[in-house]
Amino acid sequence: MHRITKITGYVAIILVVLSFNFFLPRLMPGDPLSFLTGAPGMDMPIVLDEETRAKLLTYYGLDKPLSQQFYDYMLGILHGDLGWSIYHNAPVSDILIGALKWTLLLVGTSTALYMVLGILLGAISAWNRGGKSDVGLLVSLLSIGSFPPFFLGMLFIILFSVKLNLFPAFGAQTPFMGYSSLLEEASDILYHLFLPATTLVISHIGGVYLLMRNSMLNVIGEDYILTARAKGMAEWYIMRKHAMKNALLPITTMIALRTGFMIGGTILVETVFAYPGVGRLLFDAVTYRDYPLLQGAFLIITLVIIAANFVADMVYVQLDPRLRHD
Amino acid sequence: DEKVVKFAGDLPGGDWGYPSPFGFYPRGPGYIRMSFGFDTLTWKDQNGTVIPWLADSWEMSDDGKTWTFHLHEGVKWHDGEPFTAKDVQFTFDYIKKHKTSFKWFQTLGYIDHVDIVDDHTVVIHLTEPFAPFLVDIAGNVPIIPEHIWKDVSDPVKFVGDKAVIGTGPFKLLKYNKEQGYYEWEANEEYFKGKPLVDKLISLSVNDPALALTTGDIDETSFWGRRAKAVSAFENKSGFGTRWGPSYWVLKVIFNCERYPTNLTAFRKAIAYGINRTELVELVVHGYGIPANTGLIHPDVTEWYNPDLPDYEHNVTKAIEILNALNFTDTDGDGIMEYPEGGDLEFNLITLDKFSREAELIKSQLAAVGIKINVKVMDMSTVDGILKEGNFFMVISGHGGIANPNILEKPDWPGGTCKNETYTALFKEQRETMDYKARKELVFKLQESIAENLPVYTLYHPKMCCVYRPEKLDTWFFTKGGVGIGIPIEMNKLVFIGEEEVRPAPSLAPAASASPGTTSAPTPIPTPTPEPEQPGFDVIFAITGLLAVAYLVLRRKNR
Amino acid sequence: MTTLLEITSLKTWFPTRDGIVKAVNAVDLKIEEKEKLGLIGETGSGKSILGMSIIRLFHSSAKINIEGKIVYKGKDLLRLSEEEIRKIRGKEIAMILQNPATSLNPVLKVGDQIAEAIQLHQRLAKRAASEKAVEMLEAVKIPAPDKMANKYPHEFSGGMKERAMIAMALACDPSLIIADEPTKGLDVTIKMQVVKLLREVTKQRSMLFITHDLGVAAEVCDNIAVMYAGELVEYAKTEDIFKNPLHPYTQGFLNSLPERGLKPIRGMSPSLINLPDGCRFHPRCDYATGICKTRHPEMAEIGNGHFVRCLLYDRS
Amino acid sequence: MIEVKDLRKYFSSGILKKQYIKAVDGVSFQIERGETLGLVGESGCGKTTVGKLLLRLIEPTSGKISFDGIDLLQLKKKELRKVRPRMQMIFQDPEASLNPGMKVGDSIAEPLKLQGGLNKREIKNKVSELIETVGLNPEHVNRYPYQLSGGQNQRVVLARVLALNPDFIVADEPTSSLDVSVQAQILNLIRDLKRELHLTLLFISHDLEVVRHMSDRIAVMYHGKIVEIGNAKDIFNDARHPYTNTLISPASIVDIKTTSDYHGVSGCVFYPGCPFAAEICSKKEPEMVEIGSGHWVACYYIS
Amino acid sequence: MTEIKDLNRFWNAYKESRLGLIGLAILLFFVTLAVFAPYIAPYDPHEMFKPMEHPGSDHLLGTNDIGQDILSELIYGARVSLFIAFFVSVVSGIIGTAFGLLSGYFEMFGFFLMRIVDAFLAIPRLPLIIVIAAFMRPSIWNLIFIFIILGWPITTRIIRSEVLSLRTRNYVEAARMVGAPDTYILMKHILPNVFPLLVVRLIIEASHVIIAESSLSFLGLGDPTAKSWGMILHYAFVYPTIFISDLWMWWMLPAGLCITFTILSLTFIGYALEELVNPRLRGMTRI
Ligand SMILES: Nc1ncnc2c1ncn2[C@@H]1O[C@H](COP(=O)(O)OP(=O)(O)OP(=O)(O)O)[C@@H](O)[C@H]1O
Ligand SMILES: Nc1ncnc2c1ncn2[C@@H]1O[C@H](COP(=O)(O)OP(=O)(O)OP(=O)(O)O)[C@@H](O)[C@H]1O
Ligand SMILES: [Mg+2]
Ligand SMILES: [Mg+2]
Repeated sequence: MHRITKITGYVAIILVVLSFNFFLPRLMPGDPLSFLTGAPGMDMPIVLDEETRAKLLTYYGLDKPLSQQFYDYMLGILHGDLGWSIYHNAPVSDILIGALKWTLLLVGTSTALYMVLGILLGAISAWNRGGKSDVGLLVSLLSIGSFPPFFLGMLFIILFSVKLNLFPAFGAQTPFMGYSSLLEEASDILYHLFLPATTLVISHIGGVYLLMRNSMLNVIGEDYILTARAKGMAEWYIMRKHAMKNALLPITTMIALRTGFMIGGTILVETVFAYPGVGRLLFDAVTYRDYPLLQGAFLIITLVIIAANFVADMVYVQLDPRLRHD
Repeated sequence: DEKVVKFAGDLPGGDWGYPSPFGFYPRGPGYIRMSFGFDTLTWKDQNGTVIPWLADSWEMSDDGKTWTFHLHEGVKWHDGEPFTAKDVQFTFDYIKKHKTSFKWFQTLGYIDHVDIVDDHTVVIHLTEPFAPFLVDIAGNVPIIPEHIWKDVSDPVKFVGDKAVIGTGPFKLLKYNKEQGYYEWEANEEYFKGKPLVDKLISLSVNDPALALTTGDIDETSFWGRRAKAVSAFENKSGFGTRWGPSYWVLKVIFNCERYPTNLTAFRKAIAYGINRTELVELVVHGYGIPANTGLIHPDVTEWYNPDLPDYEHNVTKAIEILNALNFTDTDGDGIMEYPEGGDLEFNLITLDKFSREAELIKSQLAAVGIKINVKVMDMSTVDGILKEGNFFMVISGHGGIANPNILEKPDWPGGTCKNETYTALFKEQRETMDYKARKELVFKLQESIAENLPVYTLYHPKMCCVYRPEKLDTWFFTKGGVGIGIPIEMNKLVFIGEEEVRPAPSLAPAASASPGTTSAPTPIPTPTPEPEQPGFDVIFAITGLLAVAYLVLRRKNR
Repeated sequence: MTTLLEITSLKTWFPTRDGIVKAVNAVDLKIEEKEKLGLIGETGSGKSILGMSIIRLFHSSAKINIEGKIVYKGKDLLRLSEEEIRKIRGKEIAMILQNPATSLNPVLKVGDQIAEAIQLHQRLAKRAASEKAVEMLEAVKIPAPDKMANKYPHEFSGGMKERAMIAMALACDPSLIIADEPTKGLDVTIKMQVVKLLREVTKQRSMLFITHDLGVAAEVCDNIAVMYAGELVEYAKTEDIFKNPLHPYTQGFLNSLPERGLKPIRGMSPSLINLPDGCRFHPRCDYATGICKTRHPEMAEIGNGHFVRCLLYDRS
Repeated sequence: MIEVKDLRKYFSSGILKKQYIKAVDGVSFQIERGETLGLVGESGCGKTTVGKLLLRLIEPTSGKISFDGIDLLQLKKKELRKVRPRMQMIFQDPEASLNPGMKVGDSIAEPLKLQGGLNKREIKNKVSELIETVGLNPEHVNRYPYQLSGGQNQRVVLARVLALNPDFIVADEPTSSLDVSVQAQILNLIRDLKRELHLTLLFISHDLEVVRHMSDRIAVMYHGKIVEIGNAKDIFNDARHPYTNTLISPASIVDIKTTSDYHGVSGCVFYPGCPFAAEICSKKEPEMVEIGSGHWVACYYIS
Repeated sequence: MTEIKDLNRFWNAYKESRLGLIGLAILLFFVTLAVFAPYIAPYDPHEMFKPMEHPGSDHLLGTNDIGQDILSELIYGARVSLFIAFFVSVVSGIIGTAFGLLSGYFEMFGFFLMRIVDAFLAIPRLPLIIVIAAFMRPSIWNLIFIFIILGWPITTRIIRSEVLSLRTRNYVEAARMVGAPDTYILMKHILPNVFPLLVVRLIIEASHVIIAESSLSFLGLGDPTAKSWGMILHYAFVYPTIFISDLWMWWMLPAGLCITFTILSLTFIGYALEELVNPRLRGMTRI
């Protein structure tokens, strides 16, 4: 029951987002041809006569009435065709996949890291509440979590790239290194991933830590923890087996939401580290009014968010037996 | 040992599109990357002289409508196929047919048809005489292989190994769109000789200065205010620097259809009110020059009109003009009122990147009594606003000012300033094949701009490339810009070794864009790219003084 | 009969911001083998804390001071290390907590919750422990125990949860069970079933039975101790308590039951931070005399195992 | 005073596939003026729901409630607001019945203020009067609920309920969260007040002993239905329904099968757990039959 | 909960939290900077001196690319950043609370409103901000508008779920029983009890807004004429030699630290308040 409402909800949201990002750019000043024909502040002025302009509009299907465009766009999406990027001059899906793989790598690794670390530290902190380790963790994690990600990224570049020269300051790979083995390639990618991922981990870990800690504190007061203790179970066992599982319940959804939001939110880190990714792509798409790409990027980001929610729901159901048989 | 040179541009992002003639993004760096793989009939050397390239020589008919090109023999496409006149004919036919697909299509309308005389001779027929033909068409249109493109119906969507087969000095090895990486290898068989480097790599970096110090790149260039970075390399061993002009101008576009900016006198008052020297000093830290009020860059000596008024900063004069127009400050609040009443106050629209300039102009005009509200918007929005004509003043900039063609619409990308005599003058210029006569007309055009002020130009930034000489030492800026005027140190001659390809003087049938005449204009002496080092202290002292003066003035106004 | 557990002058105090909460204040108590001892008293009198003090089982947030002696089979439980007391918990002394609805972990299968203790204390393999857990569920009369072992607490009814709690307590065959209000919140009918079951399964064991419900206490216990404001005020055989309550508090307590006429004790229960001087009950006592205000009475045997802490009976 | 006919309340859940919880499923009874009706039954059988329905705090699915001749369910919102002060409810948990952010004096004064007609002085006097009636000290007026004990809070609730001189009060397990001795205090108080103020009472509890002491008549509820209703004496001395019997002497009946799935049962609601169940019990719902004066039972075994 | 009502008691409880006090002290510091900027700042932040001066006696933190005193910029930056943060959190708090109260109390309205809220929440926040910010003129008021648009749904949701639980509290039913109208119940019984939660939410939202504003400025979508900390960072970041010289130490670092410390103070305060509001957490950590 619950699930059907959810799914209708998702579909509705996707529809809203689709129409939103179809109509919004078209209602705003500027058109996608402006960059093709030279826009303010660009280096090469290109004067466009009416005839060429009309031809270009036809070429990109922008001369049709809005309703027709919308219909085509929806139809295209149903066929899995996201259109042709005007600025990048390539299929939107190819561009998106190219960028998404980096974003997912970045978001994936950092999410996995900050989640595991945040949850563990939160649990440990709550378990020793009031103790030295708790206070230390709380203050330090709240503090480092207060750094805006882009600022942290810049500091990292200065420290690790400029001063210590330990990690590369930009890019996702050493350009055209010609890897001799898969291992070499992987390590090069990880090498480049380190700073951006660390930035993301640090700027997100505080939130998860705090959520987990609060949730854990709630759980620790529960009677079943006492029961477990009454059975003579060891403390660490109780924490792991009895407390953490329960404490995770209320925070799965929050974590999923965060993960979803990170997909688009990595743009800051992508900008600082010149890391190829969806955020940057979206930013350019907005700048150049590249309607098809903008639509595609937004759709993908929304889909990822919805997928993250969906996964969270599934995980939630898996974690909470009370929901399993509905 | 392989010689690899890595470079990154100054503009953000490294992806300039697929380097095929139909895939590159329509901005300078995109065309340049494409030009590594594809050649044109003519090309420009460091001095801006038109030199033979795929064509060894050419002749123009007297009416200026027919051009005969004698092609270089033995040129081969990257795939080994021979290059012939048929390819040239095919190229022009194909590009004309797919006019919207080739991004720089503006001039294609002049081509009527192309005839083949023999394997190595083609005749290009124009619809009307076109003075800048040698640069804007012959030196711009990349020649593509017929055997590959003849079956391609949508060139924009044609990518892959075949799409980048040209005759150029480099073959594209890899292109990574999302990371903005390009890799080329030298074309060993290149008809102008083997390039100096074996591999050329173009990257996208977050901070070029940093990448240069860390050794991630061997060359980059800085522009305008960012040229400040050069000071970090100027006396550093292992780095070389080379200064050049950027054929770029920042200008105020006026709305000539809206009161009060439709009044020429009013525009002049604003021109007097703006202190361009201060702009150059403060905003670009001296890495620029006050602009030619007639748009054309002063370095382009063959077209630049040096005798134009430059509206030197003069607040009194500005106020006088305004008073004469019945704008006066009646209520003593430091802001003038319209003759009809109401504060003289309007918006100045600009892009994020020019917000510092806008702020400065705002304060300068405040001294005159004009209240400016700065509105910063994104590129496409400003474009929309300019097209709608919904503005008073816009600050915007563009390149291409080495080429008289730019004078066609001085207020581009705006469109409110229409002047029939000016348009006629421009058309006449374009069809005048005689260099001197044309030059005169171009001078007149510039005068008209400087007099009527549809736009008021602000400054031309300087450019500097910083490089590691041990990798490559041949970088230069091309006078008048590469191709149709791209101000960049990446003329492909740089990679070939200038001397080898510099034409013997006798071979040069025509210099620059002065076609058809045997009397070549005296070659312009090569301006040694002098590393200009403005005395910082002086500048800063002046700046400080100016700032103080300005503040004192402002306080007074309050 | 031998003594299984002997508590001497146990004090469990909670230092808090507002003062020290003297939840258990010098309690002496003995539990014999196979004895079922009832502990009654009003809310907040320290019954649960007394029970929990025995195995030092507290919510980890609490700050606690425990003093006294709790000798179980010759060992003083208060002197044991945390590791050692853990070996006692569940194995030797099991506790059934107050509220079955919240005392079972909602995300673990009931069978596993029973089995984990077995696995730990009896060093059985997982499989064997699970089988044993099913046996335990069967012993507490849960229908289809093998199926129910694989279910989660929310799939159990209230009565079944309480049975599961009992099964959990019995799992390692402890000598002493501390049952803290095992029937609270249960419906009358189910309550009686649970009581019956408890009686059955503790035939061979000792039990400390903490309750509010006098009817239930009467059913289950051999002896009853009455607690007031952190102290024991009366201790006697069950029948004696009901037939012949001596302490005014016990009398008042019994009289406020509906079936005995709903006659309330006047006044309010004292704060455990500022205990009244003298007899703790004197402000509410109808028989209080001047001396009650100053003299703190001692527990004294009135006869035949009937102890009371009241100056009325003080022969000295 | 109160007449309830075939009252039903189904809670639904789910949007596409509705699931109903039949919290109250066809309940009928009357309460005479000045009478106390006790309502007993196991937890979750719908007692509270009946109480709330009587006051129209929740809307019934169907049925009829008349209060002093007024058809409650026909009333518009405004009219209802006028009738409401005459009927009040005391809830199980005294702490939850008071706004934690309001001083208890304000809580007691609130109904008076809302009712209008009194000035500040009069309200203040009335409040102190009420405080005294329920046996609190005047100093308690300025305290917050957390500063009072459970029993004291329940007195505050009582005072608040009495503020409007109601005719009819639903007392929903008013003492189940209290200690026995406090319970006795409150129950005595309610009984005394009832006598003094001639209140009509619906007294809900799962504790039979308590109900016995408070009520004139008793209704026994099981899974949303009333299975037996009669005078307190009759119910205790002459209980007929098997379920009532299990309540009165729980030890006598062992191991009634507990089943959670009683909603699907088409016959007698008690059938799955009844030791005397016959075939017919599973097929058809038994009717209420009067077996003595005012003593009604719904059971085939009896009739 | 009740503690917030009783200010004295609330303050006494709040004082217990050392984190909360530290947070408050930091915030007060920045608020003081913001309020008294004209008296504290050595110069007008728009005044131009010699560009790119290193820190010295004239300019404690040097000057920026166009010669403005960086210290003065920072001090005035506190105004802009804090103003945006507090304005947005208050306005979106008011809107969110109003909608939260109504949607929690009136079921039908709530159902529809929640669908809208869901849609808002499913749309990725930062990308949406980027899109809207790019389309609208980047001015402070537009930014404020965007942040409010994006802020209220979360508040609404939090308030609503609290109202849903408060609504079934017995004291609400008791008020209904004595004939209290809906508005009275909402204002008198529900609003005061959601208030503590709201305060926590406002604090959190304020820190989100500061991050969002600085992020947008950093991306070049902020108001370039406003002197916010994010804008200072933006100009520093685009400065060509920021990474290869020491400039970052006085140009980038202080602005970044200002943002960081403001967020830190809000986080600490939020944490301390949450500890007060959530009884389970109360008194858990005496720091
Ligand atoms: N961690 C603690 N910190 C401070 N005081 C506590 C703590 N735990 C319990 N108390 C206090 O100790 C007293 C005794 O509590 P206990 O739970 O033993 O009462 P009880 O007799 O079991 O009551 P009930 O019948 O309600 O269960 C109570 O007043 C309680 O408030
Ligand atoms: N608002 C509601 N929504 C859905 N189901 C409800 C709601 N209120 C009550 N119920 C269900 O209706 C049934 C009867 O509830 P009610 O509260 O009337 O029982 P009760 O007899 O008062 O129980 P208790 O003795 O535990 O108070 C229960 O199954 C309960 O879960
Ligand atoms: Mg207890
Ligand atoms: Mg109830």
